[in-house]
Amino acid sequence: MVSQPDLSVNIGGLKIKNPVITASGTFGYGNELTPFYDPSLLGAIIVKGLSLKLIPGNPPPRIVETPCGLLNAIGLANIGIEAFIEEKLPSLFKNKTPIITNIYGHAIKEYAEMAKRIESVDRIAAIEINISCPNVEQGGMAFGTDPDTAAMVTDQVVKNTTKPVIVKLTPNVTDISTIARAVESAGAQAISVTNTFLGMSVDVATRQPKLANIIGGLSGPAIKPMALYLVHKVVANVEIPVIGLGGIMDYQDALEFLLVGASAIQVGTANFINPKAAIEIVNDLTDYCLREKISNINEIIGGLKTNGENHEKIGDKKNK
Amino acid sequence: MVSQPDLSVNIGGLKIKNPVITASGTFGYGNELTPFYDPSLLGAIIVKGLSLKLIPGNPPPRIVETPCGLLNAIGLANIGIEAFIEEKLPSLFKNKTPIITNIYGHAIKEYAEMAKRIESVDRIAAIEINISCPNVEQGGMAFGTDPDTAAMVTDQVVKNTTKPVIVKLTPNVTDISTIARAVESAGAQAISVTNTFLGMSVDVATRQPKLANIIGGLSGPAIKPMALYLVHKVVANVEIPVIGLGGIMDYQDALEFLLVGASAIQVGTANFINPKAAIEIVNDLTDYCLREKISNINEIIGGLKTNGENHEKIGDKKNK
Amino acid sequence: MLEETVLIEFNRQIGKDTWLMGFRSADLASLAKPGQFLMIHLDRNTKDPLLRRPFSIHRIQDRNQLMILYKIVGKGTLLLSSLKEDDPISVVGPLGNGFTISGPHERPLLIAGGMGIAPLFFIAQALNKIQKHTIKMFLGFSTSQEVVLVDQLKGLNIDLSLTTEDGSLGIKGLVTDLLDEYLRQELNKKPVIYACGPTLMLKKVAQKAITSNLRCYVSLEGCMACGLGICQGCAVKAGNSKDKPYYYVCQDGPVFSSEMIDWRAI
Amino acid sequence: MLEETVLIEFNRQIGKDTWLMGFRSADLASLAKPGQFLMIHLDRNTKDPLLRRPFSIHRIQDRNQLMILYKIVGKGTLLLSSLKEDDPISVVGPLGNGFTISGPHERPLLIAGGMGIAPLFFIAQALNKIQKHTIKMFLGFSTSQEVVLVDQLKGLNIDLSLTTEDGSLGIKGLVTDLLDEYLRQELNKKPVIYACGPTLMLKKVAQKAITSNLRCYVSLEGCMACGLGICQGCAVKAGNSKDKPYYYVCQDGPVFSSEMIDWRAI
Ligand SMILES: Cc1cc2nc3c(=O)[nH]c(=O)nc-3n(C[C@H](O)[C@H](O)[C@H](O)COP(=O)(O)OP(=O)(O)OC[C@H]3O[C@@H](n4cnc5c(N)ncnc54)[C@H](O)[C@@H]3O)c2cc1C
Ligand SMILES: Cc1cc2nc3c(=O)[nH]c(=O)nc-3n(C[C@H](O)[C@H](O)[C@H](O)COP(=O)(O)OP(=O)(O)OC[C@H]3O[C@@H](n4cnc5c(N)ncnc54)[C@H](O)[C@@H]3O)c2cc1C
Ligand SMILES: Cc1cc2nc3c(=O)[nH]c(=O)nc-3n(C[C@H](O)[C@H](O)[C@H](O)COP(=O)(O)O)c2cc1C
Ligand SMILES: Cc1cc2nc3c(=O)[nH]c(=O)nc-3n(C[C@H](O)[C@H](O)[C@H](O)COP(=O)(O)O)c2cc1C
Ligand code: FES
Ligand code: FES
Repeated sequence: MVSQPDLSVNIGGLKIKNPVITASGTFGYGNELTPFYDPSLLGAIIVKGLSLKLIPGNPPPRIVETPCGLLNAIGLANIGIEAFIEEKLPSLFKNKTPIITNIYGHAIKEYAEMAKRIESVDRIAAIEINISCPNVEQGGMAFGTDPDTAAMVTDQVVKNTTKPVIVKLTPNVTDISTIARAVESAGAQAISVTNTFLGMSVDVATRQPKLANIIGGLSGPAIKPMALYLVHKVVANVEIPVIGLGGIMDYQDALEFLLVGASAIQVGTANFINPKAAIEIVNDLTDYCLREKISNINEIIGGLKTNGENHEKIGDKKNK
Repeated sequence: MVSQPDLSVNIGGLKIKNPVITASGTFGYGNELTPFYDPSLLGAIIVKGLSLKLIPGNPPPRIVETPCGLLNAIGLANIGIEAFIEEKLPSLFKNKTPIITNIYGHAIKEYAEMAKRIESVDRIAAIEINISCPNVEQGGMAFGTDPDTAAMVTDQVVKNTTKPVIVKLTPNVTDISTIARAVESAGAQAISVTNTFLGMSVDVATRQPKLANIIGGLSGPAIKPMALYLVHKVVANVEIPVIGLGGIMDYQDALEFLLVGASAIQVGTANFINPKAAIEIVNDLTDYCLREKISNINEIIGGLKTNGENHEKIGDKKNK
Repeated sequence: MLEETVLIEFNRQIGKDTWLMGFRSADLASLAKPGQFLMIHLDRNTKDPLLRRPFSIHRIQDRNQLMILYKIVGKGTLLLSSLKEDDPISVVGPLGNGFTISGPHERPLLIAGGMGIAPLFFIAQALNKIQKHTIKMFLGFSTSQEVVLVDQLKGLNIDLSLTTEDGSLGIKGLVTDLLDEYLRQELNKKPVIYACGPTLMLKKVAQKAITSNLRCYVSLEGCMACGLGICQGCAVKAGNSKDKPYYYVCQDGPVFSSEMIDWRAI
Repeated sequence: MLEETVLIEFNRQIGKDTWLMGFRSADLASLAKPGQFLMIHLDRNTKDPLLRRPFSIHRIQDRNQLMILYKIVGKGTLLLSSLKEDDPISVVGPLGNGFTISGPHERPLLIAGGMGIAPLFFIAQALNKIQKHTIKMFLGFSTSQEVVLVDQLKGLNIDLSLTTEDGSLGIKGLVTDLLDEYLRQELNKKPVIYACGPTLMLKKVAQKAITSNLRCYVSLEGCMACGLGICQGCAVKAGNSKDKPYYYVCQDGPVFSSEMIDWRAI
């Protein structure tokens, strides 16, 4: 009999049984998809982005389909961290599969405050920081577009929790390596790449933007090549593990991210199209390893074959 | 009888009979598609990006398809400006339809030198500067990622020609408005938005990058929402005309860009899929204007209807 | 709630741009309630269109056959219409809350605009089984070529009034004109309204119902990515709730009691 | 060179994952030369797959019917195989240079690996009309289930040797094994080689031809976006030219004389 491959990976101290995680905002508060499969079979669950207080979100329309993409302007609607901990968390699966909260604020002290609150909640295994949202104290540019601001947010969260801290970067920057290195230095244990790309869409018939908010974030297969490039670039520039995401629809897409060096992947928009997407990726990765006689998934991570020479174009710090 | 709508627009002093232009690198040297239609029926032709000397380009594979997108790493292969002027230009259509050369260099003085050379060629109506290429004098970051460098390139070209200068921006920046304002101040008469987005793709079977160059530029429908957002943002931040492009496949896509304020549009990847794409857009825009009783295409340009409030999120300088 | 790949049994045009599709699934049929919907994926070898498309459950027959009635309005529905017998499609459902069926002594008034007939047919089937009073229905289309299902509805013992906007069949005008007229004359009958159709039509119906103090259930549409309550895309402004600023059409709806919605925001 | 939307006349499976499709176009048929190709767009209501796909002109019949022979290898070809009679597809062509047909007194040797048979069938047709000597052909597949067109080729009066890699039909081995054997024995016949198939097979054939000092034409594949010479995507390293570092397969090829290519780069 063939033995099962070992799919477990280590994300900055957080050991997960397989590298498949759900992306924030695409898996609800964690148990909405239980009619389709048991979410505790996944590596980890990242729940809907949480803020200090309830946020109603943007007026509709909040989503529009674009070629191979989904443009959303949900407006970070959520019930607030307290309601999540009180009302949602207790009903989530009880086994050891890590639950990760994704948090964001409009000021650095909000991040710190949330980290403190989460620190006291055992069931939450790690914190993912969303720094793609506007920093209202500094003219509304996203926290994640400036290395210093990104580092400050990271630092404040790290200081207020003992749990692993994952920083989720925005792709809408000139040089993602600088931001990645800044949050690494500030103490992040892992980095998620990438959040959505800014975009918009116009209804020609009405001459109005299709989103009430005008601008939205693009996700889905359309962004996969760009996300993959950013992951490759960040991997080459930091020592901490990178979690790759952006347009992953199936295990082959997942493998692309693992090959360029992501230690784990997140499944986002795919959950909407195929509610079983994430669990199918787990199963298909297992089958793939069996077929290819790979006993440990870590053999694949970073296994991209390049002729060295060109590889240098992306990063200078790390050599695999 | 209904009179034909006036489709002519003015691009920084260059008056063109309709707002449909071919994008550099997707229309060869200008007459490759004559078996399909007369290119002089278009508003203008932008030819393949030219450098001072012949550039062989990257080894193959140079292109790969991604979901609704095309990733290319042609490596700016071209025959060089002199060969273009001597061998290709004379055989191009003779009427007044403007021919625009797209130029790029690896150092600022190369841009200046090409501008000088073009200045003496009557048949070339304007210059589009590609600033998305690496600046070898400054560590290889693209000229277009830094406002000062972008302004210096623009300045050097403007100083060496009396022809209208269009600067084509790269989307791979944190804040495109800064770059747009910098090149405007440096004397650009118009701005093209956008060049391709950085991306990569991996062949899971061979574990190799699909492009020999590893990294490429993403174009096609996948990028349309992002390109449209960037055009909208640049339009709000400069006074000079903006030419919009990125994923335009048909006249409806073209209308989206015109509505957000582009004074003209370019057709790129679409030429590969439908060799008649550009001329069909001209014809369909004409029909659209007739149907909608629009006598002048300028009535559409910037005609996006928003509730004002949200509009502010994008730009602060201009109010339409 | 389940996901199943079913084979198309038939898929045929029954009116201008209007198609009827049927497939069998005993599991889906046994769970389905009137007013619920399905998210359908064309499962072809393409990612464009990307998302599933929502369609109301139009009819259930033989305990295991489900039908959807749909109109070609864009690329997803165009692709759907190109599918043939035995082609597979992936269906997720049944989704949403469904209609609250009125008691046997109430007087149901069904109001459908265009494709709004899709879910109302199913509720008409259900009401027909339990109702003492005749079921009244106002059914509107823009023109005669679009009119479908009139014979089948009459077979359900429905007192049907048909309108077309251009007057090419039935009464010229809008279904909401019929409602105005009806309420002027028979408000005392206190009908319970079930409505589905274009959003602006529903707004008129709902506001009328509110001012007339009638119970009224509307089935709303919304831009949906998931249909499962995980994307929060399908928000609709709540009319009454303080701590729930938005409802989610896929979860809290698609059927809402008219006073639940903030109609001014629509 | 033209663009035409044609209706599919037939589209049927003739071997493992191997399909034959026919359509009529008098214009395309009158222009087409052996070795040229078409760029086909599935023209459905989708942008995924995005690009046209290149296919060799496999055969021309009745002066107006064109056929392509194709193998399902990915989503484009899978979609192609799902098309039915009377479905429209947009075809751009004929593209590329085509084969230079040898004179009547030469001894043509055709070497095809797998789908390499697609263009070679057309050239066999053409050679058959003018050739004095028998046409020799080495045809290789990986396994018997993939073998197609043997009867039709024999009908063209071809001296055919068939190989399969697993030996399930014909001679066990590769077509290049046959070539080695043939050249050992009959090099003096100075055959003119026409080859099409996987790139590594072509490399072997071409290098053999170069060292044996034989004329040899190979039909190359390359990743193509346009097929029209405007994208410069289909580059292949030139073997001899100084000022032309790359050839473009769609314009300078797809047929190259073996010494034109830098085979070390492949
Ligand atoms: C709960 C629910 C039940 C539905 N039931 C039915 C039904 O039984 N029969 C039926 O024909 N249609 C129904 N619809 C609408 C149907 O989902 C859309 O017509 C379909 O998704 C359009 O897909 P498309 O790709 O053809 O159009 P697209 O190309 O996506 O869009 C074409 C046009 O339709 C508009 N549109 C797209 N989706 C929606 C939507 N959800 N609501 C309103 N306008 C939309 C777009 O703005 C655009 O103008 C229902 C929608 C919902 C939310
Ligand atoms: C001039 C020319 C003539 C051709 N003639 C024929 C023919 O007559 N019959 C036939 O079956 N095929 C032919 N091909 C190959 C055919 O174009 C590809 O098989 C097809 O484009 C694959 O499309 P897909 O969407 O199914 O596969 P994709 O999903 O695009 O790719 C699937 C796999 O095929 C590989 N692939 C894709 N395109 C090519 C290509 N152009 N060359 C080599 N590998 C490729 C990919 O790397 C991938 O591994 C020809 C190619 C060229 C350039
Ligand atoms: C509807 C929707 C809501 C999202 N909400 C959040 C969020 O609350 N916090 C966050 O960090 N990312 C959020 N994202 C971004 C995703 O987590 C993910 O980074 C992005 O969608 C790219 O991955 P994908 O292409 O696999 O979807 C959201 C994305 C979508 C589509
Ligand atoms: C094959 C290819 C070659 C290109 N070459 C150039 C070039 O030489 N100079 C340039 O400024 N842009 C070049 N571009 C970018 C296009 O002009 C255009 O900005 C981009 O493709 C986005 O538009 P699209 O989505 O309509 O293609 C090239 C694009 C492609 C796909
Ligand atoms: S459609 Fe996703 S929450 Fe309703
Ligand atoms: S395929 Fe575009 S140049 Fe050859």
